[in-house]
Amino acid sequence: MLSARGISKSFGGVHALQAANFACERGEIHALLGANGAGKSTLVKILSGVQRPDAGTIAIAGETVDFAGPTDAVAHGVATVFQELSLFPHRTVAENIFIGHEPTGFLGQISQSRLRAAVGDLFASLGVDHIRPNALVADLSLSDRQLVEIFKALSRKPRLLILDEGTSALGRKEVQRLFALLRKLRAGGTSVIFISHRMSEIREFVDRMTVFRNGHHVATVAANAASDAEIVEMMLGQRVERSFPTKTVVSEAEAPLLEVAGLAAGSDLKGVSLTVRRGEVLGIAGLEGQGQGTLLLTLFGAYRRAAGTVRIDGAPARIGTPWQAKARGIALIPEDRKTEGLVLPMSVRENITFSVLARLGRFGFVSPAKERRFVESMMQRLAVKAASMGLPARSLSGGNQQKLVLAKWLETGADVFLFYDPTRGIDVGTKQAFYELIAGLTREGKGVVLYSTETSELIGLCQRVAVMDDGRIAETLEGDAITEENILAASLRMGRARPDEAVVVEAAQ
Amino acid sequence: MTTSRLAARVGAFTKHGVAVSYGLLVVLIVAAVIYNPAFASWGNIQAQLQIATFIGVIAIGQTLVILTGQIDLSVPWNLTFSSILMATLYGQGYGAVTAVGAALLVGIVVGLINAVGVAVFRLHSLVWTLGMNALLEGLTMVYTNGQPPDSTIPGFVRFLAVGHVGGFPVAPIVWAVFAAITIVVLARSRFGRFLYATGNNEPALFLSGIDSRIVYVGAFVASSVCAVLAGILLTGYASQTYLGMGNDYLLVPIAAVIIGGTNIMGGFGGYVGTIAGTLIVVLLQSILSVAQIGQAGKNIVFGVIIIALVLLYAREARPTD
Amino acid sequence: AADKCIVPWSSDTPMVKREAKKGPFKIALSNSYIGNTWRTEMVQIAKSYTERPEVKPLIASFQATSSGNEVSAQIAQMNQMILSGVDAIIVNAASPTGLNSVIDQAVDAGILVVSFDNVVTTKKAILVNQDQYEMGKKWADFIVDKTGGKGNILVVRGVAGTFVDQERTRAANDIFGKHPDIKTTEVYGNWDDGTAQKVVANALAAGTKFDGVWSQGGDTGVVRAFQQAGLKIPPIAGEAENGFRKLDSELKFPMLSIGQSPALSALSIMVALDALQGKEVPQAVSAPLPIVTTDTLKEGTNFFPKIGDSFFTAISIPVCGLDFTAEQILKQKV
Amino acid sequence: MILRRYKSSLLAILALILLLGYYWYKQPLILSPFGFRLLANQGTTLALAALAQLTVVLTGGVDLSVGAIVGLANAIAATYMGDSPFSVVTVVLLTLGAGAGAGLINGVLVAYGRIQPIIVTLATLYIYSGFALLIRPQPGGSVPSYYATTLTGSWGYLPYSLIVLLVVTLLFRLPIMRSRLGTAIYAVGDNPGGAHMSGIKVNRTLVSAYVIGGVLAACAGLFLTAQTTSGDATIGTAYTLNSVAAVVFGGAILGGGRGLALGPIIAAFFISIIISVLFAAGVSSFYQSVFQGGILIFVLMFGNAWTLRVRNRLSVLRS
Ligand SMILES: Nc1ncnc2c1ncn2[C@@H]1O[C@H](COP(=O)(O)OP(=O)(O)OP(=O)(O)O)[C@@H](O)[C@H]1O
Ligand SMILES: Nc1ncnc2c1ncn2[C@@H]1O[C@H](COP(=O)(O)OP(=O)(O)OP(=O)(O)O)[C@@H](O)[C@H]1O
Ligand SMILES: [Mg+2]
Ligand SMILES: [Mg+2]
Repeated sequence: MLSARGISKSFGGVHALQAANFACERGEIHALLGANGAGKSTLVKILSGVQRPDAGTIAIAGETVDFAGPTDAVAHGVATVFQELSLFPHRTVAENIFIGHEPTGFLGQISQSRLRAAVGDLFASLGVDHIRPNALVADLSLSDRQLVEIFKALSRKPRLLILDEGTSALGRKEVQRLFALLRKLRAGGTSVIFISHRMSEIREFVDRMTVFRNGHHVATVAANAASDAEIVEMMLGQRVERSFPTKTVVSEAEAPLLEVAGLAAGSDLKGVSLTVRRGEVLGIAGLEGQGQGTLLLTLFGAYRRAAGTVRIDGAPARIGTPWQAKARGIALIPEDRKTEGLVLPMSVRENITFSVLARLGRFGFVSPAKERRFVESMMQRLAVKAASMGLPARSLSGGNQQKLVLAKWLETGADVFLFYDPTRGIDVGTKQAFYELIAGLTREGKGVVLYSTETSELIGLCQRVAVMDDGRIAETLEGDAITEENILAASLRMGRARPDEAVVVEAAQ
Repeated sequence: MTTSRLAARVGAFTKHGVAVSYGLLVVLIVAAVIYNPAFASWGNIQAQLQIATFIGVIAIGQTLVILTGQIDLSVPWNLTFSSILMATLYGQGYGAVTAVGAALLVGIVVGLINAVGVAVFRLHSLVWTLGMNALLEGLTMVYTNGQPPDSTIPGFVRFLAVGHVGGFPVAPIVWAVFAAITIVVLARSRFGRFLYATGNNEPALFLSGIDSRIVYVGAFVASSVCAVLAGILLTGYASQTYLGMGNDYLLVPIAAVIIGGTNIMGGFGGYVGTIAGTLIVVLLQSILSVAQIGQAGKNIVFGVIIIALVLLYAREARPTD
Repeated sequence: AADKCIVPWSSDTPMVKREAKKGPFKIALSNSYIGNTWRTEMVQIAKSYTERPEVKPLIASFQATSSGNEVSAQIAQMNQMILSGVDAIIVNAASPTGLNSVIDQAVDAGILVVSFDNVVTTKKAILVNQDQYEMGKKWADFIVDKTGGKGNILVVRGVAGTFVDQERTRAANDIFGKHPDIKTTEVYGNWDDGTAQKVVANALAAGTKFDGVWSQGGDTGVVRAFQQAGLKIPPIAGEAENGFRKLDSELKFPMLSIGQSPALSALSIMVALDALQGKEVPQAVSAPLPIVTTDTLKEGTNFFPKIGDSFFTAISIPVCGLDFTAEQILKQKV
Repeated sequence: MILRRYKSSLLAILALILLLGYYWYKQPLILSPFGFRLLANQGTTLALAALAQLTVVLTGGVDLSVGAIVGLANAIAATYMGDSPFSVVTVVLLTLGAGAGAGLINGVLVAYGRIQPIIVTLATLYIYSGFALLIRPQPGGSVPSYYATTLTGSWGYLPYSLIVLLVVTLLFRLPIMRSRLGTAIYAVGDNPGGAHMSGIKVNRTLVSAYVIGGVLAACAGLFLTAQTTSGDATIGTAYTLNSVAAVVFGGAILGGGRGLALGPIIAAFFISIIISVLFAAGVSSFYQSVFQGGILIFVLMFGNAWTLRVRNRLSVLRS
């Protein structure tokens, strides 16, 4: 179906792809694996005509192609869900899905009725009924946006569908359904290239997989022909055991560091109470979009609080803005490092020092020497991989970017660290480093609130896990009760009856 | 300094078009001198620097504001109003310090209002500062009843604008001092750092626990105060204040900032480039004026040259390239 | 006074006579731009005039408004005047041609329209102005006279694209064109002291030595530019700004100063009142050119040391009995 | 539903209603056929200019050359129009073509030259006004009276200018915005990189938007010509920034992707009519700009405070 040979692409001095080969059969689901920065997305962009390779040839169904732009790729039946969402926030769901090939009628006028019908068909194919076709994409949760993105690709009725971390924000049930559909498409001859950092998904759904490392092709094997450890070794070039650091022991008697009572905000946080002690990691779990993001942003003062109180070390804290939060020792590692965590065009050095700049000089000026020393020590402490601190943050890989976001906060004297899914889209090696960092914080007596979409992380890192449902805490699990099954059950049992509950439970079994 | 840091600096220098704009400035000067050798005379250099000072000082503020991704269209009547206020107060017997102080106070207040509109009410400065300009125009007319005061100007204002020390005009020295301060502030201060961050990605700065509203206040107040300073210098230069004295100072300083390689959407650039931009604009106007083409031709040539310059070095990168 | 004062533009100017109406009259002044001193004085003089004891009984109401430089705003403003049923509209137009259709409408509605200063082209309005060509010519003649018809002349123009600038410059070119030994250099001063000072400084810095200056505005700035360049001030023919004349009274360079008079507004009202009362008036009225030279400068009469530089000194038209003092008009609220 | 869709226009509508109410109280005669015509003619030029501006603003740009194109169109139309219906039609088409050409140059420089729109149009503002000055070094020219009355006259209470505006909006602009090109324009403004990756021809879309903008600005110039029956190269200046103000006031977002035609049209009428209302209210000349600037600032502030109230700070910063 698709064969790419000898593809090279470099950006300035960075060789993203070096004579890489990739091939994918007709009617197969093929995983593309690799650590952050291995060149996966670059290959995807080349296959979809967004970027042009410096060298190499691409053939689709035997025909050599040379895409001048994305339009050409679409014309050849390639549809892609890109890693960076390419949606239009202020257009409706329906318009987004059919952008560029809307059904038209008289005088080229877009036919709203046919558009609605086509969207209805697509939604039915995945059993989606909770998204309104007329809703603005800006109003959707991240997972729903990712669904829209997938529908957008599907609407092209592709011969080759590429999902570049297109499921990273999806809950398990959605992924299950998606793959049910993909299998159907596969039967019709469609090929799928699937990129994900979640090993479980790959194991479960794909036929074959190809591993990239540093822009090179390493191996292509059948899905079950290699063990997890072997795959990780292929990705990283070394063995890495995925293991969680030992949890700090927190005494029940210790006074709470952070106490939250009845916190409500916006339309999706409806009253949450929780406590965090020093040395403790409190996990936040739940299906996507149950108010977890709003909880963290409200605690950090970025969202306006409608009700509730926050106490830190027993004293009431008025936190209405992020600078007040910072002053009270709260740090936030936000959801999207590219748009919320970092100023991508600015240097590594500048990004690391935003939150501590006042300390690195006098009279409003920055002392270059002090700043350099500080940055060097932080880069060392977090093992940030960057050729120089003068490089723009944009040029770093995802994991290293995430380290910059954390570095920014480590020396602000913060006691409470709020993490929003910090390891999303990060490779195994870097994930491991993050686990160690979080454990390190608890050893220093900090308190951590960790929201993660990966249940295994919550199990491995947290002393307690609060499962959220519909803007409230449905259940708090502790100690041995923190298991995959319990978390899933808590996510589903409480709250509104969900029409799709049966499907998911069935799938989970 | 390690070589990689040096390389990074050189890289940044050329990337933002600063080097190119200086290169162009040199080319323009050479062309001008070949066209008319008198361009190289000390008298002409003084005259050009004198005129460049007004634009250059306003362009300081405009650079700061543009770096945040905004623009200040309230300069013309802000400049006029504060200058007239200064001249009136001085004429009424208040001391020079009081008169100049009052003008600067007006600048600060106008800057604050501009900043509040942008930072608190989140209105685009293109419209907000335009409204402010109209408001100030009205206030000027009401305050003066349409007749600016007699032109006794404080002596030191005249000295700053047209005086000489050791055969060198004072005004360009004033400009140089402000320019140096601006460059250092942008490169080395916390405010400068946050200014670039605001222009690039305000939410990220906000989520770093920094109040970006302060950045807007700083930028707009600086811009407004620069407009007032330019007005004061202009008053000294013309030995009088008059209605409409700010009319020439809306678009030209902005053109200087753009030609100097600062990104109009914010986040990139700096005052080093603006200095070249200012000199290019002034020189260009002077050449066009000496070349005796009519106003229509002048407009066309000026527009074409801006486009040509920007095509040379300020083209945007596409997000996916 | 009328025969000396209300003079037809040329021998072929038609006379107009309307049916006499009974006063007092509702009069409106529609001004465009207000952001400079000349326009302010013009409005102030109009107000002063309507308060004169001999005029006041004839006026039921007088309202002056300014619409800014946007033609459609001035059209709206005049429509508004038509709606409120005035007897006469005195107009200083944003564009010489842009108001023609609304003036037609006003005239159709029986309203008298008098256009002055920046006059309109429609024949349905009565025009009151000074002869711009004549002014430009007088300036040029003066320069030719002072330079002996040779040398470099700096021509300081006004705002490009305007009728006034075109007319005055046309006259200058006609005169200078007759003298092959005169070489002119043109700059645009926008009738604005600061701009004029800058462009003149620029021209001087380019090295040419100028033997005379023909300037149609921003003259204070012109003189200052010469001063600042440390040059001897050549003969200058220019407008009637107070600063220009003040400087001449100090420096005594050869000067010819002819001003567009802000009192044209008062003259226009005078003409309007005459026409409304049924007197015959010319369709185009030529107002005299108030000429002042270095020798005829007189403190407190044709220049005012205690008043701002940008003040326009030509505030009176004596032949018409339109004499105003600076104090008198400056106290008028606009 | 409809309310939600037009929410962004609400501020302008409310403001215009209040303004007209007060105007009517001060000057009851505006309820006459003459008054209607007056009101309609007054805002039409700016409304057309605002539509031109809106089209460009939707792509995430801004067109500072709108006023210059209005002036250029006015200069061309009044200089060459002549008297015969044939020459009138020819010159109208020629003028629209000139507008399209001006827009094309803007668009090509933005899309293929990759220069920021604000810079391109700042430069072409000088260029187009230079050409207008070449064509009309001084004000003058004329158009036949039937041309003027066809566009600015009225039939009873129905002003022709409103029909012109409706025709341009509903028969020219709306079909375009409802075609794939229209959604592409919105998409490019909303997320240019995403549009490119979604297979939209970004460059062609940008060029098309600027061309449409140029044609609409030429329409504004043609209407202004009917209103003034003559040409003046400098006449358009005020329309640039006023059109931006109308677009913002009308609820479109500078930065692209959001905005409907209704709001800016209404806002254009508001901005144009204020001056008459101030006159009717007997506000003295000097206070007029105080009021004009003050009202604009106040209304915008009020409108934004109202929408900001319900949103959280972070999403406010993001937009
Ligand atoms: N536009 C660009 N400019 C500069 N460098 C780039 C650009 N795009 C990618 N790179 C670099 O190329 C390399 C490969 O990046 P790519 O995005 O393909 O990695 P990836 O395998 O998709 O990683 P991830 O798992 O984090 O998505 C990285 O080092 C990246 O920093
Ligand atoms: N937002 C963007 N991000 C990345 N690249 C872009 C973007 N917009 C345009 N380009 C680049 O510009 C070129 C042309 O873009 P596009 O195909 O969208 O325009 P087009 O309308 O097809 O142009 P043409 O008329 O030249 O065919 C492509 O090479 C594309 O890579
Ligand atoms: Mg990737
Ligand atoms: Mg990546």
